[in-house]
Amino acid sequence: MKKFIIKRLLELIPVLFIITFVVFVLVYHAGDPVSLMLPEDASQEDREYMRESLGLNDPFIVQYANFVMDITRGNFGTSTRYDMDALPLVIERLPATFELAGAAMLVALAISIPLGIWSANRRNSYVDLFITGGSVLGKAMPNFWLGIMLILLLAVNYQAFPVSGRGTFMHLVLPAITLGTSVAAEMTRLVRSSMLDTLGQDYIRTASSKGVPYVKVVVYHAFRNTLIPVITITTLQLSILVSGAIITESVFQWPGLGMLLVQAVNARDMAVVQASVFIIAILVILINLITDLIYFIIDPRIKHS
Amino acid sequence: MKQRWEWLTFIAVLVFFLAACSGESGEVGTDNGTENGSVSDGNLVIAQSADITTLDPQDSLSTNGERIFRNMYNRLFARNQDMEIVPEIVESYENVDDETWHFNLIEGITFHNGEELTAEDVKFSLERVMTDQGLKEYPYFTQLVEVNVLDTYTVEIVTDGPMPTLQHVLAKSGADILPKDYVEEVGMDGFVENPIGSGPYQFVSWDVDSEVVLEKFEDYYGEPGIWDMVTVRAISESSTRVGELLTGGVQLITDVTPNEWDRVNDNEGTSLVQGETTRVMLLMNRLTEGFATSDERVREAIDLAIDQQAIVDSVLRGSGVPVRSRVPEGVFGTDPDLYDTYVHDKERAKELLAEAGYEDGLEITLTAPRGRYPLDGEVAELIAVMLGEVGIEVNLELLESGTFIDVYSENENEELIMIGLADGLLDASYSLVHYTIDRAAGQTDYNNPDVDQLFQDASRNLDEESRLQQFKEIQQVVAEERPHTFLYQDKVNYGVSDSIQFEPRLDEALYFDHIQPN
Amino acid sequence: MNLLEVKNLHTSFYTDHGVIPALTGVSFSVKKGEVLGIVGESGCGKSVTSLSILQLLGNKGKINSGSIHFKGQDLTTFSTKKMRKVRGNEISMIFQEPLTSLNPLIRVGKQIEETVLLHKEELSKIEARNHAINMMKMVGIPQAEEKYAYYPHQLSGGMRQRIMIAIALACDPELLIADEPTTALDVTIQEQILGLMKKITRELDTSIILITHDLGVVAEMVDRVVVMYSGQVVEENEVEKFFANPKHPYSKGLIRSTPSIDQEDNLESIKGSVPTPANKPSGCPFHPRCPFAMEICKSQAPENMYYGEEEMVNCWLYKEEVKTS
Amino acid sequence: MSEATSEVKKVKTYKRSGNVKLFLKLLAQSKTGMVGLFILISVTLIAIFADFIAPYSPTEPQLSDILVPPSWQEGGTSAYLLGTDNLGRDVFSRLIYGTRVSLIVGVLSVVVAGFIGLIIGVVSAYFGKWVDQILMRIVDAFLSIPSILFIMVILTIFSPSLTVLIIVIGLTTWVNYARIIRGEVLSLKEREFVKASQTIGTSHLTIIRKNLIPNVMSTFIVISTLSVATTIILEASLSFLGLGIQPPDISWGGMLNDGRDYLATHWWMGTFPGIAITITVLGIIFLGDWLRDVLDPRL
Repeated sequence: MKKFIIKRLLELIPVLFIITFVVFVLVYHAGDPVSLMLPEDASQEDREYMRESLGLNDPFIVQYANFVMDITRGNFGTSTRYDMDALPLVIERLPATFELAGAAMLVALAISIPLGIWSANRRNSYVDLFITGGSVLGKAMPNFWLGIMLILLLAVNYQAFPVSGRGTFMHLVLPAITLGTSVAAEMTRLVRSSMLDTLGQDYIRTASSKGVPYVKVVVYHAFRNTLIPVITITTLQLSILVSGAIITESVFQWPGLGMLLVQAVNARDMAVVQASVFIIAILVILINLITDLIYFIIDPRIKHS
Repeated sequence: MKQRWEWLTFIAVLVFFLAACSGESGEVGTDNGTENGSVSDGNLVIAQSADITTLDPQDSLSTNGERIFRNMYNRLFARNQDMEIVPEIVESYENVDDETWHFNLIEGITFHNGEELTAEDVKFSLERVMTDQGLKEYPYFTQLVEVNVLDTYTVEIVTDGPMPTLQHVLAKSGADILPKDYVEEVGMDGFVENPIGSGPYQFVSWDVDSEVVLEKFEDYYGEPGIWDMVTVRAISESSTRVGELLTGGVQLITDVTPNEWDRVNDNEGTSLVQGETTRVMLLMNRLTEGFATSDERVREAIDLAIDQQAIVDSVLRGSGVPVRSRVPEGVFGTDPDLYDTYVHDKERAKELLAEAGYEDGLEITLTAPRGRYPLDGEVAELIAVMLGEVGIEVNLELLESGTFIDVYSENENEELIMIGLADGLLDASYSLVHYTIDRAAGQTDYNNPDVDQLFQDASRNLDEESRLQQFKEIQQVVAEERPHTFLYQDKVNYGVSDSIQFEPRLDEALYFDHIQPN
Repeated sequence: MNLLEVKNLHTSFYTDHGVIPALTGVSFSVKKGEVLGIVGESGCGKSVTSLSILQLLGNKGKINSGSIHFKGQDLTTFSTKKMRKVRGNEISMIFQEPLTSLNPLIRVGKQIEETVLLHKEELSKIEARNHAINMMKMVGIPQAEEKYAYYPHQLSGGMRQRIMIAIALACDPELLIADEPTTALDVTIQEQILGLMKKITRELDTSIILITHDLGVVAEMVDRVVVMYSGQVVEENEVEKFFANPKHPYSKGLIRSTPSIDQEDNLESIKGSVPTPANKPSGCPFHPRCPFAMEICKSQAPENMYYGEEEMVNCWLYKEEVKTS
Repeated sequence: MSEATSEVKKVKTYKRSGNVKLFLKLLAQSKTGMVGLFILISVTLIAIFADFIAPYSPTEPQLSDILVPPSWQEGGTSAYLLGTDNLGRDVFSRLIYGTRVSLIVGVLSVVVAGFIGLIIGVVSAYFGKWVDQILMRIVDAFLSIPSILFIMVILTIFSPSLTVLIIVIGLTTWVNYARIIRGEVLSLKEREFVKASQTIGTSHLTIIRKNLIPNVMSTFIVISTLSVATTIILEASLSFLGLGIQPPDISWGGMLNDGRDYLATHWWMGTFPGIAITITVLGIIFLGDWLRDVLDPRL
């Protein structure tokens, strides 16, 4: 296991290197934050002062070399928008995003696992049709649409939840549902098909032939086997989670990484864009690693082989 | 077997717990789920469409920042509700000669850390903004040459020549007085983390992209503040902002788009308040050789083809006034003849095009932003159609704000570019500089030596009356020669809770103490 | 009295494309302590028969008519709950695939223990565990205490089938249904497992229904043979008589297609393949493949013809020989 | 049970023969597959014949008819079936024209992504060794950056026109194909017929073209189909961020985004494009799921 982790971590190095290059190339060409920082009225000289003071006039190679050197020191440059170090700006936002993503994941699990299991066990019934239909619908429905609707209905009309912002548990509910739904939609389908697969396995028949009650067959015998493919694909769902978070955070004014990123892109605040993309990439990689480790816990076949 | 399950449960619980913890510790006072309109606890919550980008008032240059800074810092001069320049921390002042001014400060003003505001602080602050090229406000302070301390409460300012706009500049954003000793002690980085001013409200916290919290400064030298705590939230999503207002989460929101007006007005306990802005939406014409718009007849045809009133009445629902000048009402130098008026004559437009040799039609490109100004994209689409009706086929290039401003500042646009220009100085010199030969070069390429001369004269003219005439004259010429085709002066729409009284200002600033609880 | 008596069993599967009859009138019985072999090609309905007895047909399969009397009680009338008490306790089952029939994520000992705990409520957890270990010893698993904590993938196929047997016999059932228990195993292991089944069931006096397509296994293990073809029983007889004198042309074909040591002549395989339940031929379902097919076979299905209580054939060829009642 | 086996058999016969009739017969048996195909064909026809179906110009504003509600609502008129938008344009006509852009973006960017992914996946698996190492590290890198991030950054450089959007989405979503195709090819490579071709000295290109690509086609078709659905939603999400297709071009995502500020007050502006997206995506997913069942790739 230790070997495995070390191997995976070593593989990271070239990956991270590729990421820095791609990100840098993009950012280098991404245009000029200066005009966005000054009003429409600013003259060319005004812009030139600003550009010089930001060190944006160096050639490509110099800038890239500086970039990589700086990154190894944890320095992603200074946010042109906030005039602060980019990395701390990004890191400060992580708790908010973790909170939202975690809650959304819980919502997604809470919705998708029972529904997926239920519809698998009632295959081709109306329940199944309804749940599968619902999950496709959830997948087909744009995220922000749901968010705005939830605000209109539950926050504005019924005033059951705060409209936006972060703070109490109540603030978390609507964004978590919004983001959770889009993940749940895909996951329900997944749990269902994985469950169907498992229910068709011989050992499920064995369990039934032993006289194990059906509910226990599903929960004790089938569920954990169902979970293994679900976990694999759930990590692939991360990108849905991230893109969903970007949009959900904007709708609910949730001060997380997604919102920072959107605003940084709009303001051409490239240091922040670089840092966020980099941090997100590392997080995705780490989560993949953690998933692999979860296999060790959940699937004895891996551990012993 | 059991152990594995316990492990998984443990991890799940841990993740959730961490998430919950970070939620509790990360924030200060976001819990503003107060009942609709209750402000009795002395708390005011305002939501604007974007956050401030810095707490350094000299490096901000934004309306959003101004709304905070006006309550935290003091300047030598300020503008009252009617945009007249009045002394703020100046007791008296004297124009010693054309280039030299003396200002006597009010005594006994203290910063939030208890230190007294003196001439040293004024010198420090103004020198910073007039010498540090990295500051966004720097370009507006280049005419100041020297700031001298005459005694503890007297400052001398020397300008590079007769400067009719000195008081405008001293009342402008960026002229804020910072505490010299404090800044020197903690450095500028330390200052922006925990800024100190001398205004009626002092800094409590800033959560980037979320909210700024200020509280009443008890030792304020003037009338003490009327709010105990003021929170200014940043909510970019328009419907969310309105939602917060409707549910009483905030008492005042800015930038309500026309489609939301009914929601705000129909709701019990909230209403819409409309205010003027200095921003004029206009089309910049390229007069550069080779572009069709270099022909004055084409420019006139474009202006005649556009029905400014229809645009304002339809899409904008009246949230604007058609104008024929860049200097809007309320700004020094405005020409009332060019306000609330427009020219529209499709037949004449067609004739002009035919005269110019385009009877078979003309194809031009219009570059316009989308999402930078209220309903900008929609307005551009309308203009494209209106021009189409007189035979000008428009190739509409709508760009996201960031891309748009790149094209604009690099002058990469073709015949027409639509943009909104505001007047930060509330003085026509700020607006009309665009028609000078130097500034127009590369952009409109407008070149009229008479206009240039008039502008140079006005900018050194200390006589208000003749200066006003010079400005009017420039505007008349520009309205006929059309380097810019003017559309309308934008309005700003606030959503206001009935629990407060609010009067909008032309400069779009907010003075918390002018917002009264009902 | 017979331990198990299946009478005129009809089972169908209900699918989107209509009803597919899998069993069309299956009857047979099992006596106490007896080993009954059910023989036939795949798709003939032998597995469906066994699943029907335990009512493990899934939500698409359904018993339409007929009865399954076990110790005098009709299992088809049992509630789900009552049926659960029967499964694994009084009737248990071993499946064909030892590799996939055990849950890969649960320790093998636990899987035995689960059955024990389900049906022997009087046992404490520790007792159940000990019982499970004893069962493992009984089916010949060395170092049973240690192997208790193994996962299925850590055991060989033969060992896994031993575990399956241990699970099946853990509650001392009266009837064991073994559905091709050795098909997936190596020949040597096959021998061991069959020997083991024989030994233990003798000890415990358990009846067995052995489902197989392997006549060698039949000859070695069973007391009586039931031959199935296309969802029905076509011949039933004691094992010696069956091999000595197979009656149904299908049985003859089966025996002829089985290699045997003392038989030198070349193997013959039955031409054609088993019809699917969905397109069953008219008349006798075997007639398209039958070398002795007559005109009547095409139009009319033969009745069961009895030579005695336990000797039956379903074929027109014997119409004259037997007087049907 | 036996029903399933017969189904499998049919599918296998289909796969061997490539029999179109059998394919259609299988399709006819699946209700959702039929529904999916029906939706897709209708949408495609609408896109092709938009000029004939749409009652009004989709771009011409009618300032006298701003924000007219749908015909069945109070204040609505039969002239505008689904109402008008904030510039007085017929929502129904815009919806019909929007079909074009949305489908084109959906399909063409999948073509771009699929092409890149297929090539990289096959090459990576077939040549193995360092080629595989390098390509897979690149895939890892791309996988760890969610594509929407990539697209957001790229679109700050190029303003999002139709072509740019197609290329950008294609360039950032190919990894999924590459990953799956690579897995398929890895197992194909060990099969006899590939080995045989190699022994008789067939050129790499021929092996890839004749032996590998045809055999990963069914997998490829299934991922592609489902990707069209995700791409249509992606375009809508980009529109939300102001980075989608820009007017005067009409896309459903763009309409939805225009309508979002009007959801509380003039629901029809944003709701109908939302429904259009949902139905189309639904149809594609139905069809894709059915294809997956029939072609049975190891996904």
